[in-house]
Amino acid sequence: MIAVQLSEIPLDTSAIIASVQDERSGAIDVFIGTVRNQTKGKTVHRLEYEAYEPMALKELRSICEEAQQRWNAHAIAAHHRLGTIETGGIAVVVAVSTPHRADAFAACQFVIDTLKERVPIWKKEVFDDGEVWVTPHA
Amino acid sequence: MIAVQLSEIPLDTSAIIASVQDERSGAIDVFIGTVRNQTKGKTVHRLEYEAYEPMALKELRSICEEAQQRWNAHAIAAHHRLGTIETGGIAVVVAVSTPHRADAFAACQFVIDTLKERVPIWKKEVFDDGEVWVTPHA
Amino acid sequence: MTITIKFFALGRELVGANALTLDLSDGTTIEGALAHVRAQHPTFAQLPSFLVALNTEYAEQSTMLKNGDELAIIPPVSGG
Amino acid sequence: MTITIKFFALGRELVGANALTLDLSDGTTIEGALAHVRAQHPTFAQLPSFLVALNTEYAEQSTMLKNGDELAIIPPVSGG
Repeated sequence: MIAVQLSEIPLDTSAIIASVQDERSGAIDVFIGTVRNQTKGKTVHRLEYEAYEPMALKELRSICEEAQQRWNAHAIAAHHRLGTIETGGIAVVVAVSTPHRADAFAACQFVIDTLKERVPIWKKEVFDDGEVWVTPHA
Repeated sequence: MIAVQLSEIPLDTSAIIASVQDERSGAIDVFIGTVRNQTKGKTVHRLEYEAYEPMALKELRSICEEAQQRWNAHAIAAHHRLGTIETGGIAVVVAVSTPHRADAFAACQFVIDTLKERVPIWKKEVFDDGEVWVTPHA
Repeated sequence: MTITIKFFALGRELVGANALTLDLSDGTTIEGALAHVRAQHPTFAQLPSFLVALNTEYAEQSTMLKNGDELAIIPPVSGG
Repeated sequence: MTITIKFFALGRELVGANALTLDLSDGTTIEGALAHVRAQHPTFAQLPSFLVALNTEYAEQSTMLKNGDELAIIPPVSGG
């Protein structure tokens, strides 16, 4: 099972985890990306996310399919929030179920790492005194 | 924050995740160990867990403290279920929040790997035709 | 031929539009379409780096366009 | 002196008890206490391998016991 989603409403971590539970699996790894209240010492008020939605969904599904094959995952769910997220809020949840735990970690980390490299989603940080589109770390 | 717990009642994954959320953190990794319905081709009905409780709590805390230091974690929670768990049920939840995501994965994997090596908890698999104390893979 | 170009994030703000529709002569490449955008919207040149996607796939700028294509300007992504 | 030995999992089932209380002469080591257990409960020898913990810390079998100590027989752990 692979499920990818872009959502304007808050992500429901429990429902996403439940969607990958499988009686054949012994391990689930879940990554939750949250909005930090600081970046380089400046207070962040909120983030604003946008996506090229049809392409983002396609890329995300292709990343999950690759992870499923490489690590023999039973199920992978990757949900990304769009729109405005306040600090402390959840921007992304990736959940992977596998028979063996090392595969769950590896597959989950691959999905989030590759998402950040390749999926057309952008975030703008909003500060007291301005806002900036985040550029990825080199 | 470090919180370790042994519980005779079902683990509440959402509450455990919430306990490590921190506005300074950008990343949470969560490992959930579930009871598989098969082992080596045999149908498993349920698992029965027991622990040397005071020592298990002490070892678990010491493992979490080591992980917190090595990977600069804001918060780590490790909860292990005891007693009878039916297939599909949750045996263990480890949740780690860190500023950066690679640290969350590394710290979470360290905690569950080391728990499995060192924490005095045992499980017995119950089949149709008998039961067996699980011995770790070599 | 008519193509659409979509803009996101800083690219969208620099151009001041989510999307442009361009009428181009047959045989125009992605690079040629981008030259049109820069001519109409000089601020677009301030976008420091980007990739392009053609019909939701990353594409080379030398690719030739055809009628109805959807081009997208993909600034460095920052999801997660 | 009096010490307690706790048993878990297969060790508990082989001995048929969660815990034993032993009266030992001063200076007995963990190894000496285990010899008492094997004498009283021959089935304990069927436990293929184990570690010992003294007052909730893993300990060497040569460690000398003192009054009130709590020893625990730790079969290979299988949590998670």
